[in-house]
This record gives sequence, C-alpha cells and structure tokens, in this order.
Amino acid sequence: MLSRLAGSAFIFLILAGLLIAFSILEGRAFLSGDNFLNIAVDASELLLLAVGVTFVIITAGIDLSVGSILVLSSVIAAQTMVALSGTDQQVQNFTYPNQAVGIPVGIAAGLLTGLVCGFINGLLVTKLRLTPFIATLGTLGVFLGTAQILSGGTNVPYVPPAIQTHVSTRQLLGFLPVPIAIGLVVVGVAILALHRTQFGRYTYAIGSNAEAARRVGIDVDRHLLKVYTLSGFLAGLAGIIDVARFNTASVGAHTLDNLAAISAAVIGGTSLFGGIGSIVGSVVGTFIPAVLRNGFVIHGVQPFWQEVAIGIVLILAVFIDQRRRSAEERM
Amino acid sequence: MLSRLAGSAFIFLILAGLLIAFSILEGRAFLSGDNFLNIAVDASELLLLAVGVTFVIITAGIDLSVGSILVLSSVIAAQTMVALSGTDQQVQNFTYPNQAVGIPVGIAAGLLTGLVCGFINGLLVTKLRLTPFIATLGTLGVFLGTAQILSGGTNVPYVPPAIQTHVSTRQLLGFLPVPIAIGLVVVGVAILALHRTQFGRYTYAIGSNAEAARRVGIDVDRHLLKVYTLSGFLAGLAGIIDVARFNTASVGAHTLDNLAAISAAVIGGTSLFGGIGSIVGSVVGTFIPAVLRNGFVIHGVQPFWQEVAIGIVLILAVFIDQRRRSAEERM
Amino acid sequence: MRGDEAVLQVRGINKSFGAVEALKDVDFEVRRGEVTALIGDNGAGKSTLINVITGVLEPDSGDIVFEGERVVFASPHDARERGIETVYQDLAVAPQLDAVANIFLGRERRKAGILGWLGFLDQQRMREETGEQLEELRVRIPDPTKPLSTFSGGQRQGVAVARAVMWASKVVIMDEPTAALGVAQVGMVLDLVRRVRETGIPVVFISHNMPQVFDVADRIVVLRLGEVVAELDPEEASTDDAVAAMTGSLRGGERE
Amino acid sequence: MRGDEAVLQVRGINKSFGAVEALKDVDFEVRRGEVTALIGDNGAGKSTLINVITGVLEPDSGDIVFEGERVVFASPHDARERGIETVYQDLAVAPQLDAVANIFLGRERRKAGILGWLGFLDQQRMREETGEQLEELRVRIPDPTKPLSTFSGGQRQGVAVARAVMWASKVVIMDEPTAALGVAQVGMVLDLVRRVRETGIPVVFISHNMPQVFDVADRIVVLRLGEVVAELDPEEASTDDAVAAMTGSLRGGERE
Amino acid sequence: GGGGGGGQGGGGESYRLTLIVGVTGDEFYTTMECGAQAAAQELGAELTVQGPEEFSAAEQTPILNAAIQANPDAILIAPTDRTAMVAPIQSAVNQDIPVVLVDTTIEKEEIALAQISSDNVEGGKQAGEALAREIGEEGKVLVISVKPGISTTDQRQQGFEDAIKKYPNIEYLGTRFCNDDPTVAASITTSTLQSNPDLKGIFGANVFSGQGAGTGVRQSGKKNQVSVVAFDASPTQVEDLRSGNVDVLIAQHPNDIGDRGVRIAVDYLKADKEPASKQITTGFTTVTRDNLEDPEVQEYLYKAEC
Ligand SMILES: Nc1ncnc2c1ncn2[C@@H]1O[C@H](COP(=O)(O)OP(=O)(O)OP(=O)(O)O)[C@@H](O)[C@H]1O
Ligand SMILES: Nc1ncnc2c1ncn2[C@@H]1O[C@H](COP(=O)(O)OP(=O)(O)OP(=O)(O)O)[C@@H](O)[C@H]1O
Ligand SMILES: [Mg+2]
Ligand SMILES: [Mg+2]
Repeated sequence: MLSRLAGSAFIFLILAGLLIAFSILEGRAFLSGDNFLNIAVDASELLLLAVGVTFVIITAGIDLSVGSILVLSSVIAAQTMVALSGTDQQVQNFTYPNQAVGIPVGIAAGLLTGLVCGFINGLLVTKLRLTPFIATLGTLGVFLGTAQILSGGTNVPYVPPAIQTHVSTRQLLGFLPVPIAIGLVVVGVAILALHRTQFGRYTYAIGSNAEAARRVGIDVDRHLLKVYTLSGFLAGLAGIIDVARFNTASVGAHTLDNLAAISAAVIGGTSLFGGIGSIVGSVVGTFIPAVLRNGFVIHGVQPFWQEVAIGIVLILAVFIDQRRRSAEERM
Repeated sequence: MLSRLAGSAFIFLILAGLLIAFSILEGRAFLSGDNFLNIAVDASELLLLAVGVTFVIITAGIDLSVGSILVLSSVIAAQTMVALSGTDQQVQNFTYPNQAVGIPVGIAAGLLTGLVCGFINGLLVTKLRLTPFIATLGTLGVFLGTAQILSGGTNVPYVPPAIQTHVSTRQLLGFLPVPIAIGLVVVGVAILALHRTQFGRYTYAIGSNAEAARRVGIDVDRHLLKVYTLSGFLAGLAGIIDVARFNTASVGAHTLDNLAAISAAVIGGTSLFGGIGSIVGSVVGTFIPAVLRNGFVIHGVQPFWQEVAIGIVLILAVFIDQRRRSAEERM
Repeated sequence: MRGDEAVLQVRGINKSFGAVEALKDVDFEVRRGEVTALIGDNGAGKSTLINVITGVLEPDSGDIVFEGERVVFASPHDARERGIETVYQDLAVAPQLDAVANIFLGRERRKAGILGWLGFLDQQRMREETGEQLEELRVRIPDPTKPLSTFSGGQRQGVAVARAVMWASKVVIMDEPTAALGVAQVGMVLDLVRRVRETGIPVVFISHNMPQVFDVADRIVVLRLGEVVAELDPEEASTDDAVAAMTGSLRGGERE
Repeated sequence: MRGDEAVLQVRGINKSFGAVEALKDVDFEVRRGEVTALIGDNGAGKSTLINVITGVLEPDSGDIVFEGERVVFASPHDARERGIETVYQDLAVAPQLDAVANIFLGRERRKAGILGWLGFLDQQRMREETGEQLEELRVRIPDPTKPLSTFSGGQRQGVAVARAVMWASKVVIMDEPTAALGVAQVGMVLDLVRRVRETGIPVVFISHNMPQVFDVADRIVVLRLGEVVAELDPEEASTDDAVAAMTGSLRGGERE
Repeated sequence: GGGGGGGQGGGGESYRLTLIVGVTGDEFYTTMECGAQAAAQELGAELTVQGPEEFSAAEQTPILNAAIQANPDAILIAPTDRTAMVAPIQSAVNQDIPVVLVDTTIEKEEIALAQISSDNVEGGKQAGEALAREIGEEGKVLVISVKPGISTTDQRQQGFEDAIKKYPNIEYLGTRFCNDDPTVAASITTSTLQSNPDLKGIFGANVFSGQGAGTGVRQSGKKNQVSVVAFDASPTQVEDLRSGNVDVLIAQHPNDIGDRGVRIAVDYLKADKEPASKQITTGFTTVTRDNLEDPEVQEYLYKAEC
C-alpha cells in the first residue's frame, strides 16, 4: 500500500512539472492564485465524478452513466428550486419569495436523485448480474432521456440566482470558492475511506479477487451496491455544483464526462482490471488535462494543436510515470 | 469454441425477436427490403469499427481512437482526391479531369492512413508498454487534432461526386449497395480470421493469458501490433465509406463512435477482460441499437423516450442473453 | 478430547455440473478433536464437497447439520460466522493486497470509539497480530506489507493457512494445503494441524500425499467418482489400501 | 544412452529481484539421457532458475551453453525453437481456450496448401493428434474441446505436461508437475519422465516430494537460498541427506 | 486591467484580441474566424481563437477563464448558454476586459460592449418559409437537429415551428436528434421515410443534420419527392445544393459577424468609442439553386479557408 502511494506521489511530480513549465513560460498570467482557483473551480465537477468512478473501477467495474446522472440530478434540482421558490409568475419575474425553502429542498432533491440513480446501477450490476459496462451504458440513455423528458430538452430557466451567489460565487474564509471547498472535503473523505477504512479495504479486495472476497465472507453484492450508489451520489453533488455555477441545468452538456472521469482515474494509475488505484492519482489525473488546457489557452496555442499537444503530453506523462513505477517495483 | 458460437447465436435470436416485434407492430413500413438495406448501409461504418475493436478487446485491450482514425483517414482521402483530380480552379467548378487517378489514389491514401494510425497505437502499446486505454486516449486527440489542422476544421469540399456514384450509390447485382458488400466481406473474413486461423487463435490466447502466450513462444508484441493495425485499417476503410456516402470528410462528427463500437462488441458478448468474444456477436451488437432506433423512429416514439427505451431494451437484451449463457454453461 | 461427537455432518449430498455428477449421495462427518483426511483421485469431488460444506456451492440436494442443528449456508459468510474456516485449493487470496490485509480480510480490526464505528481500520494492531500469528505458526514470508502477488506459491499458501487457523473456532478445512510447500514447510503445517486438534477443533485435511495423510489423520474418508467408497483407520489400513480404494482397483474397507 | 555429455549448461548465473538475491552464482547442467532433479525449500530459487534457462527472465549475469554453443534466449520463443519444453509451475495455459488449442499453442497445425499459407488451422488434425497424445500419456481429461477453465487443477496440469512432452526434442523441464495430482496421475507422470529419458531426452524434474524425486532422478541438485549447495546421487544419498541439504541443517554432500 | 500589450494609447500599437467560439471544428465558427482574422489583419490587431470541444457552458467556461488570465485587450465570445455564461463573462468585465458577444447572447447582455447576433429564431422562420414554398405548402415535414439543450439549434427549431404553423396543410412530424453525426441523421431520414413514405420536406438545423438528411433522402431514392432545407452554407453544403441533395440553404453571415466584432472592439480600444448601437442583428440569406450565382448571394457563402 505504501508503494501505491509512492506511485501516485510520482504522477504528482509530473503535474508539478507541468505547473512549473507553464509558470516559467507564462509568468504571472499562469502563476497566480486567481488562475489556480479558476482551474480548480472549473475542474471541481469532473473531480467529483472521477473520485466516484475511481471506487467503481477499483472494484473492476465501470460507470458510464455519471454524466447522465449529473444532468438528471441538476434538472431535478433546478426544477424543484424553481417550483418551490415562487409561483410561475413570480419566478418569471425573477422574484423568489420562497427560495429559502426552494433552494435547500432542490439541493436535497438533486442529491437524492444521484443516490437513487447510483443505486439503480448497483442493482443492475448485483441483482441482474449485468456487466457494469452494459448496465451503465443502458442507464446512461435512460437517465439522460428522463432528464430531457422532464426539461423538455431545454436548459431549465428561472433558477433562483441566490444559489449562484451562495454556493458558487461565495468564497469561504474570503478566498476559497465553495466548489473547491466541496472538492477538498470529498477528496479528503475519499482518501480516508479508500485507504483507511474497511469500506476501502473491501473495495480493493473485490477488485483484486471477487471470488476470494466472497469466500472470506464479504457481502460482495452489498458492497458493490454501496460503491455504485456512492458514484451516483457524487455525480448528483456535481450536478448541484453545475446548477450553482451556471444558474441553470444544462441538458445538452456533459456527454463526454464519463470518458473524462474514467480517463482521470486511469491517468492516475487506477487499473481498469481492478484492485489497483488511488484517489490522489485520480485528482492528479483530473488536473493534468485541466492544467494543460488552461496553459495552452493562455499560451495561445491553436485549439486544433491543443488536441494534438494534450494527447502527446498525456502519453508522455503516463509513460514516464509507468517507467518510474516499474523501476520502483524492481527495487 | 462451439459453445461460444452457440452463445452468439442466441443474441442473434434476440435481434431476430426485435425484428419480428417491429414487423408485427409496423408491418410493411418496417418489414421491407429497402428498410433493411437502409439500416445496413447506415450501420456499415460502425460495423467495421466494431469488428476491428472486437479483435482488440479480445486481446484484453481497447481502442478509443477509432473514431478519430476514421475522421483523419477520410480527411486525407478526400484531400488527396481533390488535389489529384484537377487544378484548384477545375475542382471548384466541379470538373475533375483526373479523377480516374485521384479517386483510387485517395482511397489508397485513406486506407494507408488508417493502417499507419493503427500501427502507431500498436507501437505505443507494445514498445512504450502503455495501457491501451491511455495509448488510444492520447492518439484519439492527436489524430483528431491532425485531421482538424489539415482540414482547417471544416468539412473537405469539392470531393469528386464520382466516388459517391461509384461507391456509395452503386448497387452490386442490382440490389446490394457497396457499403453493405464491403461490410459483408469484412465480416466474413473476420469470422474466418478469428475463429479459423492462427491469427485468431493468438488473439484469444493473448487475451486469455498473455504471459502464457509469451511462454509458449508466441511473439505477443508482434501480434498486438497486427491487431491494432487491423483495427486502424478497418477504421480507415470506414473513413473511405464515409467520404463516399457524404461526398466530403466530416471532421466534426464521429466523436461517439468509439463508445458505440465498444458497446457493440460488449453487447455481443465480448468480455472487456479479454479472451472471450465473437464477430457474430459484434455484428448483432451493432444492429440491435440500429434496429431499435429505426423501429422507434418508424413507430413515431418521441425522441426523448427513445433514449429511455433503447437503454431499457439494451439492458433487457443483454440480461436475457446472459441468463441463457449461464444456463448453457450449467448444462 | 477426541470423541465421537459429530460437530458437522452432511447427509445425502448430491451435486452435478451439467452432465458431470461431482457428488453422489455423499455422507460425511467431522468429529470433535479429530483430523479427518479426505482423499481421492483428481476430479473425485473433494473440492466440490468442501465448497458445498462452506456455502460456496449450493448442493442439489442433501442436508448439513452443524452442532446438532440443520443449517443452510447460503454463502461462505454464513459458514465463517459459525466458526468454520477454510484453506481453499485455489487459496482465495487477493493478490493485490498485502499479507496483513489478506489475513484479516472480512474480519478487519477497527479502531476504538467513533473512528471504529466509522469503519477506520486499526492497521497497527492488525500488523502486530499478523506478526505474532505468523511467528507462532512459524510461517516465513518476505514482508507482510508487500502485495501477495510478489510472493512465491508456497509463501501464499502459508498466508492462507495462517488465516484459516487464526480464525477457526469450530472447524478447520484444508484443501491441499501442502501442495506447493517445501519439506520444512510441510512439516510445519502438519504440526499445526496436530496443534489445532489439541485444542479440540476438528480438522478436515485433503492431500494427495499418502505419507502426510497417514501421518496426521485420525480417520480417512475416500472419495471416488463422487461417492464415498471407504472409510479407513490409519492405524490399521496401509497406504496400498488407500490407493486401492481411491483408484477402485480394490475395496480397501467397507463403508461404515 | 545415458552419458556425461552436457546438453545444457548454465554457468555463474546471478539474478536479483530488488533486494532479494534469488540466484547466486549458480552452475547447473543437464546431461543427455539423465533425469536431473532440482530440489530446494520454498523460495530457494528453483523456478527462477527455470525461468532464466527458458528465456522468461533475463539473468543479471552468467552464461547459458546449449549443445556446446553459447546462447542467449531473449524470449521463451527462442528456447522453444531449440527444442526445450517446459511445464511451468503456474502452468502457463490459456483458461479460455480448450485443451487442443492449449496443447498446440504457438505450434498450430495449419491446413495444407494455400489455406495453410493464409493461416487456416487444421482443427481436425489437431484434435486427432491431441487424442492420440493424451491416450499415449494416459492423461484423462473430461473433454478436449471444453475450455480449460472448467477443468480441475489436476486436469490442467495433465494438459500442461502433455504439451511439454509432445513438443520437446532436446530438453524437458518440469516445475512441480505433480503438485496437484492424485496418486494414480503421479504414477503416470513419473512413468512418462522415465519414458522420455529412454528416448535420450534429458528431463529437469522439480518436486518437493522426496519419494518421487528419489524414485525418478539420476542426479539431484539442491538449491538453498539461491545457491547450489549440494549434488547428490540418489543411489547413495538418503532422503534425510536431501532434507538436510535443503534446510541447511547439514551438508549432505560436497559440491562437485 | 488593460496591462500587458494593451493600453488605450496610440494607433501603431497591436491589440491582442481573443475570439472564443461556441465549439471548435464547426463551419459556421470557422467562417466567423475568417472574417475576424481578416479584419484584425487590416486593423493591425492580433487575434487568437479558442473554443471548447463540446457546445456547453461547462466546457467553455474554463477556456474563457484561461483566456482572461492571458489578459487580452478584448474578448469576442459566442456564449454557449444565455444563463450559464453570465457569471464567467461578468468576471472578464470585472477585470476591465471589454467583451463583444458574437452569434449568441446572454441574459445580462448590457454588460457587454456590444452583441452581434444571428437571430436564430428568425433563421428558423426563414427555413420554415422556404421549405413551405418548396413543398407547395402542403405535406409532412420533419426537423433534424443536434441534441436537446443547445440554444442555437433549439431556437432555429422554434422559429421553424412558428413559421409552419401558419400553413394548415403542412403536417409537422416533430424533431429528431442526431448527436451531430451525419450517419445518424441519414438513418433517421431513411427510417422516417419508411413510416411516412409521403414525407415532403426536412429541415436540417445545422451542417451535419442537413448533410445526413440529404444523404438519407438520396439513399432512399426519393430525391425528387423530398425537399431538404439546411442551415449554414459551407462549401460542401453548396456542393450538395448544386448536386440536388439539398434544395435550400439558410446562410447566416458569420463572416460579417466576425468582421464587425473585431472592428467594434478595436474602435473601442483605440478611441474609447462605443458602438452606435449595442445590438446588431445580422441577417440571413436564403440560397437556392436559382439564386446561387447571384453576386449578393455568393458573398455570403462560407469559405473553407481564409
Ligand atoms: N464449476 C465447475 N463446472 C463444471 N465442472 C466442474 C466444476 N467444478 C468441478 N467440476 C467437475 O467436477 C468434478 C469434481 O471436481 P473437484 O474439483 O471436486 O475434484 P477434486 O477431487 O477436488 O480434484 P483435485 O484433486 O484435482 O482437486 C470434476 O470432474 C470437475 O471437472
Ligand atoms: N517476480 C518476482 N518479484 C519479486 N520477487 C520474486 C519474483 N519471483 C521470485 N521472487 C523471489 O525470489 C525468490 C525465489 O523464488 P522462486 O519462485 O524461484 O522460488 P522456488 O524455489 O521456485 O519456490 P517454490 O518452491 O515456492 O516454488 C523468492 O524469495 C521469491 O519471493
Ligand atoms: Mg480439488
Ligand atoms: Mg517454484
């Protein structure tokens, strides 16, 4: 377990290298608190998805539906907020007499939606014994379709702006935007849960050898149910952040979030075959592409060249990390 | 190996069931040669991708870059055709004095592009020892970015329409559109290659136990190189069909083709953990969503509901197939 | 301590895999303070019987009686709860986890207080207890905090044996625990089996090695093609009798 | 046929895994028509030595001389090309493939003519040859066209042994080929080893079972903690000598 | 703000402008980019173009944030959502970077220096009118769009629906979504022609929707029966128009939008001159085979390269 941490510490160094390179190249434009806060806020949703998906992948599963869960949760949260914060007339005039009720209930509804969606994924995987790929591919369509039906296919309008000012723009302690604070808390809890608790231990054990886990008496199905539910819940939380940041629920977006979240985990060293992975790795795996994109935009790299450059840097980063890892194993 | 074929024969029955259901529901609107030919033409590109990806997945690999290879191949094919078929002036007036040279050379260039891209993937996987997910995630960006740079991000104009009339609209034997003919040939060859030749045997062996394959003296790296090259080549071929069907290279499209192709393979029973899979399964896995989409449109199902319905049918189809499979194993 | 008191009995067990009848009407019992050897040719059904007893497989028919009470083990969890521990033939270890984690898998020690309630592991304590246990069993492994995937086959087997002995309170079942072990390690395992018996806990011992079986067993049950064909007393019967019973060339002793 | 002619020699082999020195300056040779037993405690380095000889692992230093010629086996393919066949301890079989496919893996029979040139397999012929081979070796398996994942451990081992014997033309190496086998099957494998020796092909036989070793070996090489500590003549030495050499409690015989 | 290479100073200075499009690799935006580049070159400004891979606020926001960080003298942006992009654009304005909205707009449009937009509802209306004309004001029509939740195509769809409501004999079959994949658009077309063999018209709400619709119609051999109206007028679309795969193109004026956006920004930077009108709506040109060669139509056809 120690070597695993050492491994993720190394990919951390690669990220640090990128940060230093861009800082030298771009100076204050890149190397500024503001910029880092922006990068972190922008990556916060993906970060939550990546954390959830990391647990799933360590059990040798996969969750393709996180983007759809995010969208469905944000639609339900937004619609609940709109419905409860005032009459139709009132909200269309941007007055929200009941928003003190509407916003918290909306948030709760969104989180609950994520939880339920994840639970459904878990049921499909454990009760119907579907391969996780198929189960979550199916629910990807079902959840997104449901979100489109509920919203009529358009972004949800008239969301009380208070959620933006209270959640997304609000800065804790005078500097820490709430999405980052949420991300920090989730990452902290996830690190503890994965590396220090029985929950994490079972997650690794199931991914390493599910039959062995069953034979030592672990209730594998129950644990998987929890893991998929967790992934759904975090996607729901990301949906709330999405509503708060953009003051609407974006039905058309987030199609590529599943691949992005899985990529973050894999870049961070999580094995798609299960049993291996870390939260720190996934955090770094989330930020490597985010930092690259930010740095390239600041540097003024053409978008098409960015695609090429990000692809190459990704390959190099993981290559270096892997070499380092196998060198460590040889020691 | 027999039981494997029996397994894919069963998912075939599910597809047949869908066809019968829609035929009863919709009558001649669904059950017509024309409709089936249209479904097949529309699915032909994805079919080629799915066949290539099936080989890759059976080796316990994955290829996320097929959509990008398709686009890059089609851009290079189209640009070569335009460049060689006449002067700038001529092609902009839609006259193509040299198209007898331009079109075949363009096709060759496109196929070669696919081949080279696949080869690069193979090199990354075998020489740099990158996990296939990361290698092809990286090249996904590199190939697509290259296509965008080459084309300036727009569809390639002035492609000689002769490619459309000769390849896409042309009907062999008076009824068989060329894309379907290509699909049939590729599927036929792939079935033989996977189930009857040494190439296929090695593909299964590597996915089943790569170390064992190495120990019995199989040159695992060389074989993987071939498999990724094959997948790239088939994506290139799909790119040619794309150019022929649309008379242009569509740079912005095909972003979701990788997931669609992998899904087709997995629906058809191919295991993401390697060693298990069949071409027939992937063919069926390509057509189940295609038929569903076609049938639902004909039936007039609302688009949002379609997403939901396709997700549910997918889950049910694979569930039934799996139950059947494990029942067979128990026999 | 040894006695006729049956701790575990199975009666009339049948189990088929498709056309293969792996177990045919098998009766088998485990008695307090006794080492019962289960022997038989490859494919005789030994592991299948173990899997049925420990809840890994559901029998097609038949009963299990544990401490006088009819039980149904729906999963290995149930059997483990009752104090039945098993060294499976395929070891059932998680190769990516280290020895400490494997030994405590499903039985993790948690921290005291609120942290424990939240599921926090007491890694320190587990490491210590593992060290003690391995010491006591004289199982030598390179480093208990390295993943098992870096261990040799014999070393993994040592971990699996240590786990079973550590947790068993009622019955220990060992499916070929010595298959990959060196001479010295085999001696230690046989020693261990005897020490477990001393505490009154019965042991089911599966092996293809007749000297080992005769060395340690109080009673030998012979399976052949899914049927119990003989029960031998090691004091009276010879290795040849056992082999004859296993291969069917001769009836080595009448069934009870 | 037996003689002093060395078919394969390794000299001064060293191999470390990080801090673990698995092989220390090992000399070892395999002679024409001889069965050489390689014994040693768990973790002594037996499998590592085999892996070095067969090109699975690259030694840190040392030479391999095959048929009088210095060779470097960059991969198991090279060793196999030279006629060296191995039963690996972990079997090295593909569980999703059937017995026929596993036995012919890397050596597939192709159809005659153009089809063969295209890589088409002659499945019919491979099935027949497998049947004959298994018959001859008296290895019993349920159905050679079922995937190996449905076989018991002993049955898989039978397939691996059959494969090695079928293809070897120069040397057969068997790393614990009898570990999971029943009494009857062990007899067959030992018999097989003798028959291979009859044809002049030398066999390297690894086992923890001393009776088996003494039964079949012409020469016994003892590894301890990565070093060759003794070479014994089974006619002269006793089991106790061998155990003493393995465990280091006594020098059982001086090195050549 | 305004630091870097900017300053409100003299004429010789080169202003750094950033254009952030709605999605990269889209013909419409590429053409807008051409217009903007040409104007920038003429005015001696330096223009960098950026954009997200997906038309969504979540993807565009990080790019805008990074662009702000590079501290350009002005930003031109095609916001991907009316509501969602308000806050990110506000933060640019807060740092004294003037923002010109191009193509699309936001709820608080007053924070921008100007907005030059295509009225997509109006464009959809023109498409509806054109299709009605093509099919003789009667028969079944279908819309193929990208996917739900994209403001531009949603508005075109809405305008189209408004327009055809006026024709009692036109039966509207609804909208289908192709995920911006011409292959899917083609299969939607062929399937619909199975269930509605008497389909008369299709409106493809963007490039790939139109391209796929044309291909699907041709594949079904119903080129003469079904009219296809498509949005945008890229070279390949013009080809499709010529060859009869498509019958009408609704050309926006992206070149214009880009050109004017840059001019407004540079004027403001140079002379602190706000535009005469903060709201500029650019029009549409309906292109048919008949008017294709007219010079005033030719001017609005998109260019593949600048
Ligand atoms: N999951 C399974 N599916 C199909 N057949 C099985 C399965 N498990 C066991 N069998 C068959 O049941 C029979 C009994 O197998 P079992 O593993 O119990 O034998 P065993 O006595 O433990 O043999 P060994 O000494 O080789 O371990 C064998 O013929 C085996 O092939
Ligand atoms: N891949 C590896 N990585 C790290 N250490 C290894 C590796 N392979 C072997 N070792 C170590 O090298 C030593 C020799 O191992 P080896 O497998 O050769 O022993 P062996 O004599 O075959 O033992 P056994 O009888 O248990 O099979 C052991 O200490 C083992 O832990
Ligand atoms: Mg067994
Ligand atoms: Mg060994």
